[in-house]
Amino acid sequence: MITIITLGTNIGAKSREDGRAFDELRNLKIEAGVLERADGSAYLEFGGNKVLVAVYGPKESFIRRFQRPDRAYIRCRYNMAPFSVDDRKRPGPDRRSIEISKITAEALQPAVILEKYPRSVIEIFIEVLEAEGGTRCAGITAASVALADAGIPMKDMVVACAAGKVDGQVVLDLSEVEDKDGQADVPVAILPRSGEVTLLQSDGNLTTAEFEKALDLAIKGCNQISEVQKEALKKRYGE
Amino acid sequence: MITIITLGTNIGAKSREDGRAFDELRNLKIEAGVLERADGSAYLEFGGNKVLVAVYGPKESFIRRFQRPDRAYIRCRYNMAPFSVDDRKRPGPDRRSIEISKITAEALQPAVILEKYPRSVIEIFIEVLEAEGGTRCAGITAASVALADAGIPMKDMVVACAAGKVDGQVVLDLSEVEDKDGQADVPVAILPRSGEVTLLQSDGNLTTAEFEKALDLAIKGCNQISEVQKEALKKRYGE
Amino acid sequence: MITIITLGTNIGAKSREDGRAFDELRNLKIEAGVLERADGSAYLEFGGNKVLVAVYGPKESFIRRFQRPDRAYIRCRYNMAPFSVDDRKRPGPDRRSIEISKITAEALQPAVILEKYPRSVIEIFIEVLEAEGGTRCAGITAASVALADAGIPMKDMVVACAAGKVDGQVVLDLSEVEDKDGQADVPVAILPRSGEVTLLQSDGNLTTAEFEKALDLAIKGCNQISEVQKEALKKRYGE
Amino acid sequence: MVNKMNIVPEITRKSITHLINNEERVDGRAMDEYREISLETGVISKAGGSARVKIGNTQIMVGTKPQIGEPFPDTPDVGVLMTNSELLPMASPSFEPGPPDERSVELSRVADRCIRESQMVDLDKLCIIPGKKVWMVFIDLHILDYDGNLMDAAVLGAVAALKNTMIPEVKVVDNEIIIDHENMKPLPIREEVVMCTFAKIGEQLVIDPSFDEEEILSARLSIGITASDKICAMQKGGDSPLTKEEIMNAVKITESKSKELMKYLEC
Amino acid sequence: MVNKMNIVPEITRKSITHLINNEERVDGRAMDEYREISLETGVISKAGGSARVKIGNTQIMVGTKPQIGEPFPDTPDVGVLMTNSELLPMASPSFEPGPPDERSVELSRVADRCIRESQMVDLDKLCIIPGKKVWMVFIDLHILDYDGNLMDAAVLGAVAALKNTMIPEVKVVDNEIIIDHENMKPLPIREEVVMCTFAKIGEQLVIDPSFDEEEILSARLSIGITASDKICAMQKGGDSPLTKEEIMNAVKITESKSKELMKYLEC
Amino acid sequence: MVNKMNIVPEITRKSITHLINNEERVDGRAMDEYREISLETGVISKAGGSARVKIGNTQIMVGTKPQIGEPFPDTPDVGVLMTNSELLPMASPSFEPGPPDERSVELSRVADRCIRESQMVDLDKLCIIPGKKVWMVFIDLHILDYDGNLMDAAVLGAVAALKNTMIPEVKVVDNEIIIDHENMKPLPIREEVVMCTFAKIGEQLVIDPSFDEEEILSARLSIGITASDKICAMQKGGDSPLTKEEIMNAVKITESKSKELMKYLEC
Repeated sequence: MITIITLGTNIGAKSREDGRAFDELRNLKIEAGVLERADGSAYLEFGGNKVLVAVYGPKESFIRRFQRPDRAYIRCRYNMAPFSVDDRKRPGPDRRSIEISKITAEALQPAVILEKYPRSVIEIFIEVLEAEGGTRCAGITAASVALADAGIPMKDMVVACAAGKVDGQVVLDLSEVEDKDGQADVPVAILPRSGEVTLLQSDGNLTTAEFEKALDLAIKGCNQISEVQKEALKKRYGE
Repeated sequence: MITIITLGTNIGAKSREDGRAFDELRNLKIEAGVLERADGSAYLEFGGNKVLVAVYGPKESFIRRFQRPDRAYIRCRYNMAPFSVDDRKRPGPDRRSIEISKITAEALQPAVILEKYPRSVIEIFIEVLEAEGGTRCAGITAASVALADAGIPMKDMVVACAAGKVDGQVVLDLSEVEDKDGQADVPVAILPRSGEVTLLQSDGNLTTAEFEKALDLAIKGCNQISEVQKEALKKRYGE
Repeated sequence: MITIITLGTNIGAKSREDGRAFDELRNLKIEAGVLERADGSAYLEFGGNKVLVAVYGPKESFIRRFQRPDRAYIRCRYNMAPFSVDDRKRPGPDRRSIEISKITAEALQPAVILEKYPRSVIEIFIEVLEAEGGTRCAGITAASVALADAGIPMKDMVVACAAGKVDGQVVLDLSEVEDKDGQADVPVAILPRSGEVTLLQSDGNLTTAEFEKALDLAIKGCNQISEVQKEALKKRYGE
Repeated sequence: MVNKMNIVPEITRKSITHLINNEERVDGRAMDEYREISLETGVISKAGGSARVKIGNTQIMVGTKPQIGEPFPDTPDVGVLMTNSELLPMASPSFEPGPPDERSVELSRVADRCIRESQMVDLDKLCIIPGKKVWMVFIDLHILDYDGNLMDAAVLGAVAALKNTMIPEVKVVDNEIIIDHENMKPLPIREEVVMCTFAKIGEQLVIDPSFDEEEILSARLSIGITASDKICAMQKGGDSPLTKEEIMNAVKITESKSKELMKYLEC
Repeated sequence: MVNKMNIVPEITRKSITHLINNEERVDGRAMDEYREISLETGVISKAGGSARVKIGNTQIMVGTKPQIGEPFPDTPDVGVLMTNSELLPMASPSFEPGPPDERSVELSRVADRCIRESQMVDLDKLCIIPGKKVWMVFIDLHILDYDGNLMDAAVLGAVAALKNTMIPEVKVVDNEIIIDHENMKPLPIREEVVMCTFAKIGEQLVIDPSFDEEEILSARLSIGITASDKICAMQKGGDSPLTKEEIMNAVKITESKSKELMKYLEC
Repeated sequence: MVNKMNIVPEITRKSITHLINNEERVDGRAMDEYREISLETGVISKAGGSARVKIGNTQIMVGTKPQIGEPFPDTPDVGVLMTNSELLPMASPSFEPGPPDERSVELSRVADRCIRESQMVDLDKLCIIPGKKVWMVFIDLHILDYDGNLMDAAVLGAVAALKNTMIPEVKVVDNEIIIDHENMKPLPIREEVVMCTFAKIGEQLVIDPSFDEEEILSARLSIGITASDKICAMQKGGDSPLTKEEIMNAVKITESKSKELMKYLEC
């Protein structure tokens, strides 16, 4: 029930610390339907990242703040396990996880047909079991699969990937080491069918030209990952 | 309005740090009806332990979590005063008091005729004013008296007492020093009429035979304490 | 839109650290209507104090605790900006601000015609942007102007001022340095029309005679400040 | 969090007020009369000092804990007093578990100021290593039963517990603190302090308001006063104003009633 | 915070109880039979040690983190174990985000006592500088999927993760601690421990209750036992009492079933 | 906690959108035009540096506090910037007291990244004793009045306050830090940075959205850019996607509009 894929072509540029080409993704596997209790779930390994996502809903929302009269509300909780990072992380939300939860919900929202479920809530729980750079993108990618596994109707499957600048070169999918030593990181999520961008951050120093290159590269990476998402669902549900 | 009692018989075994026999309880006094505002209350001294219990209810429950359609809900809060222990305890619940509150409610519940008061709540507040080993048992024993003082209908009066292993010997009712230096502690609560067990924990290393001996000894202690509970109510309400 | 006033007469007593006479107030300016979003607002500078107040309401109260069947409920939040004091203050309420919020609400309440708005709430937000002694009085004085600016009907405009004892002498309106080195501080709020006292605290050592002198002096200061309040409203709304 | 419910019905309010306007109280007390007071000290062995105080049915257990800690940066050479109060849900159906609400904060802060500003405890003598180590004395007010006038009971209990508090001798040798638990000495106490609380009901001021009286009062005034008649603390509460005359009248009564309260501290 | 909803309808309750009174279970197990168990270790590289345990559909990820810290004042010469559990909202619609509720606290405290009292980890060997620096081992129980019997899964996973835990060699030179990450060694482990949990349903005790069985149980009993048959922990739960006979019967079954569970720890 | 109420009625939504699709705005501005901006610095004497910034009716007070503290373990030789924001309930009926909600966290984290990644403050020069003591500069954003576009106002105010910040000279003598409050020097500042925020409404991107425009936007994009045109921060928000063309178009506009904003920092 596991899909492994290695993508990218080494085209002779400066080599990266793990030997990847500038446009090469880390190893990726996605598995759908891994939990019993949740309505939908997915497990993803991406380089050293291990991420588990559960989806509950759509269900009636009892909390006024999480109710919309004309559509469903997406509530997202991104959380890191205490043992997922080098120094033990104290349990519970911190400022970083609060921000990532917010932008993850915003990144997924455009794909879901929310109007079908007024006054209800769809809950997405993202657990980072091990972190090695790029967990927010990994969480979004896995969450789409979990949403599909839960049978929630979607226009498209959101997919996320980062590009960035390392040693002055624009490269795809930064590892933890590259993120730390690099000059910029640009996480991107897209709707693959339209190519539209649903998540975009940029952190570091980039010229306009470098930024555009990073954006293009990230979108290219997203499209590759999108195929793995589809494979995972096929594995579970057949064609 | 005070009842003092010394129980147990020294049958020549190894002597304990405070000179008690292996099956001897510490000095115990219980007084019912010591507070004005509460619906029921009791004060208990047991060795160096000083415990005060107040009961409110049954009253209408406004909190959904504390409502049952067919019976009353028992809510218990075990709390230690900051000055009750050697090093000042920070006010507010900690993990230990949360666990003790839960098992205390479970220990008392089987005695109360909850079906009489659907959708209502009975609140039990246990304040440890001074702690010297065995406060959870002291709290349960005092709470039963406070419940009776509040006029809450009960099938029986739950009573609690611990046994344990000290210097390799199974003994009744461990003091603070014995608990610290001992090899095991087994707090037990029973319904004296049926002898059934409503609280049982065990902490330490015991063979099966030692455990059974400790359980028997604790039940014996419970039955002795039960008499003091009855005395306290008689003192307050007459025969 | 700014009113500056210097009050008091130096009558030859021991001089104060900032050269003021014993019955002299610090420089004071009040401006009404300084915020767009709030229903009413006022900005006040008093010596080195800078205080901003916003008022919202009366509006329907959704929180049961803040509802009265026969009148409006005044909810007050006194808060200090992290940069308002010498050592950065951690954001959020502390015990001092909780107490000041309570007594500020009680000080303002007698002036407001609460019966006009049953079941509603009036919210007063006091932000201390810079603190230099006497912020609670500054907050009350500014809050009255903000309440008036919000069009809330009042019997009178509460005004506050402190007196105290410094170097053995009873003086008006202690600065931060005087408060620290002084022997007593007596913050007072009054309804200027009736002269009745709506806030009174005393902190330090005073004989009865000294206390009475301080109280009289504070009331005198209040009456002076009251004129500046009226000026501020005239500046905004005309005669 | 507190649900302040007006649990005194309108008819009771009227009858209490009517009586008081005729200078009578429901329980037969005079306007300036306290309820029965009892004070026991040394009741908690594990506390540094302790006192159980009752004023009528109001009951507070006070315990102190001296411990060695760091002084505040702005007062490096003096000891520290910390006062905390818990309005236990045990004491009243209107008290709820959780972090201290504004009533609890006001109670502990007023009691704290009253004791601190009276300079009853000689904090200079609680310095161990200037700027580094001092005695910190925690005063915990554990409210067990609430029948009105917590302020006066809190101050009375705290003062008694402080007088009852023993601390070990300490020596400083080579920058190390040696604590000698064999040699205990009392806290350095100067003159005592008490607090008197008044309620304005109808047109009258009454001292030591009961629960029912507190529920219907229009204003409250608490006055802290030392044995030598220094006013060291004052706190007005309630929704209505007081006149200057009422305030000065309360101060006068406090001067005489405080002597009565001081007597309980002698034992 | 937890909304304990009785999501098992009355009819299910009756049918489960009826079956069990006839010594049958819904999923065909015997009264003293565990569901399928799986245990993988070393699954999280960044953890000191890790284990993913499944009992039926219940799934827990356990990770340990050894770090250097200060010992508790009353045990200055021994290392520290800290157990924390998160009932993740992912695992059940009845688990909600927020600070640990009483179920989570009970789970982590019982697992903690079971491991600590078994003396499975030789804490004496985790002292680095007596009274100053010791190894602290955090055990984090991350509950991923909840289908009943968290207790036994938690202890099994925690023991496996501890056995899987490596700590670096440390030397103390001139009062400085030198950590040698090149030389990793396993935690000092003595005998192992497991926990067996029983549910009383109807008139019977069944082992390893599923979610549905937990929802309708009248009493619960968890027993921690070491490889040498020492009872090191016990915890009763639930709203109904147990007889002494039922308790001793559960102890007997635990003695034999624990051998089965221990086998999973060998791999 | 925030109650995000859609307080803009449907009819307003339609009219604003209709106007914007015709390249007009309710307040008469062009698509790429900021509201009136004002910036005062040095307004809070007790702050290390301060600025009061207004963009239209949006008003933020920013204060900085430099203090000496410990560096982060992974960057032992550089100073620390900490950005905090308070969406004061004073500023909007939709802001409520309590711990920072997700809007407040996003605001302070985006402003923080924008300033940090621009490398505007030379943090290397804020190291006092490598690995032990560094300057920590707290930047507190106090939101006083909310009429849209907090991001750009926050960055503008923070940059102005940092430029206004003075720190005392420090010397290290015998491992002790001597702070010379007589000799104050400005923070070491390199090139400046500003942020430009766009709202997508209908088919258009507009700069500097007002409150009403924010309430109806479908997507938001904030771009941080330095004086030398380096893109140092970017954050998309909102429920709808953006095309690559829209993003690159916003970057282009930012390159030119940032010059305008930079002018306010000169004074």
